This record gives sequence, structure tokens and C-alpha cells, in this order.
Amino acid sequence: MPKILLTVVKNIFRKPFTVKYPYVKVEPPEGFRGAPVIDKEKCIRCWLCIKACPDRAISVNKETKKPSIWHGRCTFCGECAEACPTRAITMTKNFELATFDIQQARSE
Amino acid sequence: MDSKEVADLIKAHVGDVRIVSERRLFATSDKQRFRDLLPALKVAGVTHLSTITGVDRGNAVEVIYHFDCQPAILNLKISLSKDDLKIFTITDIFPGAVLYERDLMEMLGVKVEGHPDPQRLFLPDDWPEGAHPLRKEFERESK
Amino acid sequence: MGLVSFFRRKSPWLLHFDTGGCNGCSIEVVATIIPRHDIERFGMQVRGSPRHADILVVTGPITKQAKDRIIRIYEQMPEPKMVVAVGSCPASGCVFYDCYNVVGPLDKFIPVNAYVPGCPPKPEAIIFALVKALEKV
Amino acid sequence: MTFVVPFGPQHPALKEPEYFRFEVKGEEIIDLNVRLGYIHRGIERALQERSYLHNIYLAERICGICNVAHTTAYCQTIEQLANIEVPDRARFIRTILCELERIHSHLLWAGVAAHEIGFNTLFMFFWRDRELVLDLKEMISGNRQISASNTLGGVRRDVKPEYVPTMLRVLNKLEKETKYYIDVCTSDRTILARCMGVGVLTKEDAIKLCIVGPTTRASGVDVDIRRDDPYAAYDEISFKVIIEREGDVLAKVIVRLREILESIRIIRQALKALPRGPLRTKVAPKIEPNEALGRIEAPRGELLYYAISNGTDKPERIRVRPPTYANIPSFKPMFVGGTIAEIPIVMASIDPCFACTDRVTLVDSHTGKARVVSFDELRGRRK
Repeated sequence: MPKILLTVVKNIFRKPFTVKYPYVKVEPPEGFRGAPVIDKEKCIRCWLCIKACPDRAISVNKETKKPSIWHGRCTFCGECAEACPTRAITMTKNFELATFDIQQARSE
Repeated sequence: MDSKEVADLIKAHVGDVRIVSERRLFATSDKQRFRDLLPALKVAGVTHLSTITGVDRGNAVEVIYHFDCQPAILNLKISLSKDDLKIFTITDIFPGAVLYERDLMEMLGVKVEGHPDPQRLFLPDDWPEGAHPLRKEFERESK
Repeated sequence: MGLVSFFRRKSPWLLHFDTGGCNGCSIEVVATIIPRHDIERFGMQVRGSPRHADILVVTGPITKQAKDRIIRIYEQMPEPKMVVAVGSCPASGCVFYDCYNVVGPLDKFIPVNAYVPGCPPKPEAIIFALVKALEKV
Repeated sequence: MTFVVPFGPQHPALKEPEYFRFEVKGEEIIDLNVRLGYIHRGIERALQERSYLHNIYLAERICGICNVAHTTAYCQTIEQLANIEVPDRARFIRTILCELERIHSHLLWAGVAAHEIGFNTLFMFFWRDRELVLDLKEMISGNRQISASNTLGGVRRDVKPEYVPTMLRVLNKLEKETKYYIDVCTSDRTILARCMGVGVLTKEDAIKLCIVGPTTRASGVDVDIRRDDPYAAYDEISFKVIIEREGDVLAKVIVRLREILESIRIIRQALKALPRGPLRTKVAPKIEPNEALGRIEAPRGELLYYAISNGTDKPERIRVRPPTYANIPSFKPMFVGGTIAEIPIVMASIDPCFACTDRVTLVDSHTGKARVVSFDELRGRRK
């Protein structure tokens, strides 16, 4: 008998390997690079994040003079969070970013 | 062969040799002497051509052959002026060079003479004739 | 909710096409069918033919060579159809935004129903997007 | 009379769009033509137009599967260019990440190969175990696939001591599973029937066509950049280079599976010898005119980066030679003489990764019969 059949039989009695997402929430590990958030209070407008960003995802809102990160361009690398001198940008664990309108998908 | 042995081997055929470390060797040659060097390399047991690089240097195109001499790597540079962008194929001695030479023809417009398959099979189907993306003068069309 | 849309939601089949991505997102799309994530729980299957597919999953920035093919594949899919753009590339080109052979974003050529930002997104994020997109049917 | 069988670009076997055209006589393949370029993005040009630091993220996205290999090779080349020494701890962390990637890439490939021969159960098994490796990668680097860990002069993230027990536990489990898979692959009748003696690449051909990586090691050629040209921390770690002689698909399976066991050994040693110290050194944004060549053993073979700097913060030229690009000439000796039913598994056997290959070239064909893909052909494929 092929060896692999034994494993197949064994697997019938094993606990399922499947994650029950989306019925049960999944918690990413510490340090996961999810959506970046900007703390507007801490931002000192040095624009180091814009220089650090490898794909020009960060732009400045002309009216409010605040940066915003466009998720449609973002690579979620975390360079901006590292470059920020006041730690105004942090990477959260939020990965459920699916949206119907990509232009609105921004961290402001 | 380490860098010193490779340098000794190719001294007769190349212009100048720069040994950076025991595994990195940068040398310059010209078209004719390079052609004579290839059989000598093959006899010495160098069978692996890692790749061929083309660099646009303004008024010349440099073609760099990277030979794996185990453990040393020989980077052999040949400068071609833009008026005469022609080089002999090395596919008769190193058959693995077929793709790299084609890459060279397409990306930099260097004409490889004697290539078994010199057809232009470049980029998208409607790519314009004579546009070589890695040339300095290549202008990207606006999107 | 009508009877037709009820059944439509119960077993949407996916077609995956890579329009020039780095493979990161493609692998994550394939990873949704494996035991850990198992999208067959929702009746979804990854199919090989556009004629069988309800949802087109696109990964990667749109290269010149792939542009005609993606339009053609979209046209071959039966109505009603949905397009889900996975990763940041089809949304904007991501790091390839200024490469000479990239013509993206995807919504310039075909209508896109849902986007999944991420580079690459987790398979869970893709499942979240698919489930969210189905709610709209 | 010969027929032409078009294959791709949208096809269910490989997840990447590529177009293959087989000329067949009856069941036998007599010629083939490969047309790449569906994923050609023009990265080499873009690499010249961006700064050294931003290029890391572009190099990382040349290939999403072997992204650590690409960034390691890129960073090493630029470090050589600027004459920078990397801290010891960073070298070891790079080694660990590279090997984790090798395990995940080989398991991925093994799964795809099992899928190509119609053994979907095994595909599910391989990919289930691959999730364990991805969890480790996610824990260390913050993302399952693209790690964004390497940077010029070191690494951005530490392997914290609290990770070590988890990693060792997962590695033990993987070792057990891999040994079992080797056992299955060498004894299961289905696998033997589909893989043994199929798609043979002889040692002479492998040397002549300059083939790299596990594909050439399965043909009995003894090359491994990790040993021949040590980078990162490989000179301080002992490991074996896996070689098989047969050159058929089965040998390629066995080489890759046994390499997983070696990778596990390497990670264990690296975790044990992980030195203390800083993670990165500073690198000035501008680099003096110089040239450097860096190469590493990516999961698919030798990955070569060649860089020329010109004194500004942008490189003059960066050449990337990914392993699949070097391996494409091997298609011809492997396919010709085989049958149509062998196409998927033989194609998968070099572990093709066209995202890497297409970064600069579009073409490829050994025979030189240039043909343009027509939509009629595409439609014909998708009946």
C-alpha cells in the first residue's frame, strides 16, 4: 500500500488545520506590517517620510498641510515609520484593507 | 583558479587586469584579442559564462563578460564605440551565451555578428524599431 | 434577494491572471486554496478557464504585453462578472509606477469591483475582500 | 506531419503568464519555442533612475518568492561598491532568512510539481507545511512573503531571543515531515512512474549550456555558490552540497527535498552561533565611481548582481541575472524527444520563475523561429 494513504487516513482523525477566518478573527504576530497610521498631533512636517518612501505613496494635503499615505501605492515596508523623528507614523496590525474605492484608501 | 592564476592565464590577451580580491577580477580587452582569449579560457577549464552585461557609457557601449572561473569571477570589459556597435558572437565556444547576446542586441542595440538566432524578438509586439531601453538616449513615452 | 443572486453568491469561481507582478500576490492567491485557508468553504474554486469564471483575480501591474490579454480574458468571461485587484500593483503600479513597460493601473482598462491593498496582502485579506465583494452581488 | 501546440499565456499549470509553443509529431515533441515578456516591466532601467536606498524595494519586487535572495544580493553588491563591512549579527540574520526562504521556495515548488503530476493530496501536504515556514517569516520580518528585512549595511529587524524556541520547534517538525516526504517520493509508485527517467538533462548539456542551481546539481554538477563563493555567514557554517547524478525530474525532486534538510541544519547552526552586536552600519547616500559583482545561491540557483557607481546617489548600471534566465536553455534538451503528457512536470522541474527572468528580457527561443502570439492561438488554447 502506498505510504501516503496511511497519512491520509490519519488526517481524517486530526483536528482541522483550517483557520476559521472570517468567522474567527486572526491576530497577526507582533511587528506585523499592516496599515500605517499617522498621528497628526505628533507630525512636525519635516517630510522625511516622503523622502524615505520608495514609491511616492505619501503626499501632502494642500489645504491642511498634513501628510497622507495612499494604500494603493504603499508597499507596507515601514521605511516611513523608521524615518519619522517623532514616531508619528506607526505600522498597525490592521490587514483588512479591502475597499471598493482605492482613491479613498488612505491613512490620514 | 584564484584571481592570480586567472590573471596569469589571460595576461597575454588583455590590456589591464585589476585584482580586487581573491575572487574578483576586473580586466579590459579589445574585440580582437578577446576572441583569441576564449579558446585559452576553455582549455583552462572555464566552462561557465555567468552573464553578459551591456552598459551605455555615453559615446561608447561597454560589454562585460562575466566568466565563472571557480571560485574567481573574471569580469572582462570590452568597449565599443557607438559608431561601430559590433561584436563577434561567442556562442560557438560558450553555447550558454545565446540568451545573453540576444538581450544585449535588444536592450542596447549592439549587433552580435554570427549569432545563430539574431532575429529581433524584442519587448512587446508593437515595440518601435531602433528603441533600446537601456540606452541613455531612450526616452520613456509619457503615460 | 432574488433566487438567482442567492445561488450566484453560493459558488463563485475564480480565475487568476498575473499581469506582470512579482509573484508575491500570485502565491498568496494560490495560498487561499490550501488547507490553512481553504476558500472552498465558501464554494469558491480557482479555475483555469475564463469561460467558467465569475470573479477575475488580477495581480501585478499591467505590462504592455499583458494589457491586451487581460482585456481579452475579461471579455471572454460570462456575465455577470467581477474583478478583484489583489495587491497594490493593479491599483497603482506600486514600485513599478514609472517603469517603461508598465501601463497600469488596471481600472484604466477594465472596471474593478474591489481592491485589496497590501504588498502582498495576507490570504486572509484576500478572503475578506472576496467575501466583501460577494455581499455586493 | 507536425502539429503546433500552443501553451499559455493564461494557463492553469503555472501561475505566471508565459507562452510556450511545442511542435509535435504524433505524441513526440520535436521542437519548442518559448516566448517570455508578459511580465517584463523594465526594472533594470528603473534601477538606474532611483537612489540606492529606494532600489532595495524595487529589487525586492523583482521576485516575490525569492525576495530575500534578491535583496541580499543587491545589498551585498552595493556594500562591496561602497567598501562597507556588515556587522556579524546582520550576516547571520541574512543567512537565517535566506535559508527560511529556500525551505519555503522548495516546498512551494514540490507542491507545484505534485500538482503537475496530478497528485493533489501531496500538493496540499507540501503547502500545509509551507505555512509553518511562512509563519516564521511573518514573525521575524512582519510579512509572510516580502520581508523588507535587508537594508544597505545590515538588516532592519532582529531575530529576538524569544523567537528561537518557536523556530527550533517548527524546524524539528519540518525535519520530520521532510524526511517522510523523501520517503514517499522515492517509494510511491505514482510519483516514480511520472518522474523517473523523464526530462533528463545530461551532465554534459548542463555544463555546456551554463545551467545553474538545483537543476544542474541534479545532473551531477558540483556547484554551489554558498560554498564556492561564500557570502553572509556561510563560511562559518558547515553544510553539504546535495548532488544527484540521474538528471531526471525525480533527481530534481530529491535534490530540493534534501536541500531542505540541509537548510534546517544551517538555520540551527546559525541560531546557535548568532553573535551579539549592532544590526546595521551607516551607508553614505553617494558612492564613489567603482564596480562590484555580487552573487548568491538563490533557491533556484546562482543569482548575480553587477553594479557600477558614478559618484552620485544613483547607480550607473545594475545588471540582474536571475537563475531562471540561465536555466531556460535547458528546456530544449529536456523536452525534445519527450511526450506531450510530460510537458507540465518537465516545465516545472527547473522551478521556473518568470517574474525574475522577465525583468529585462522578452525573448527567448533556442531555435530562433520567431513567431508572434496571435489571439487565435490563445483562443485555441482555451477551448
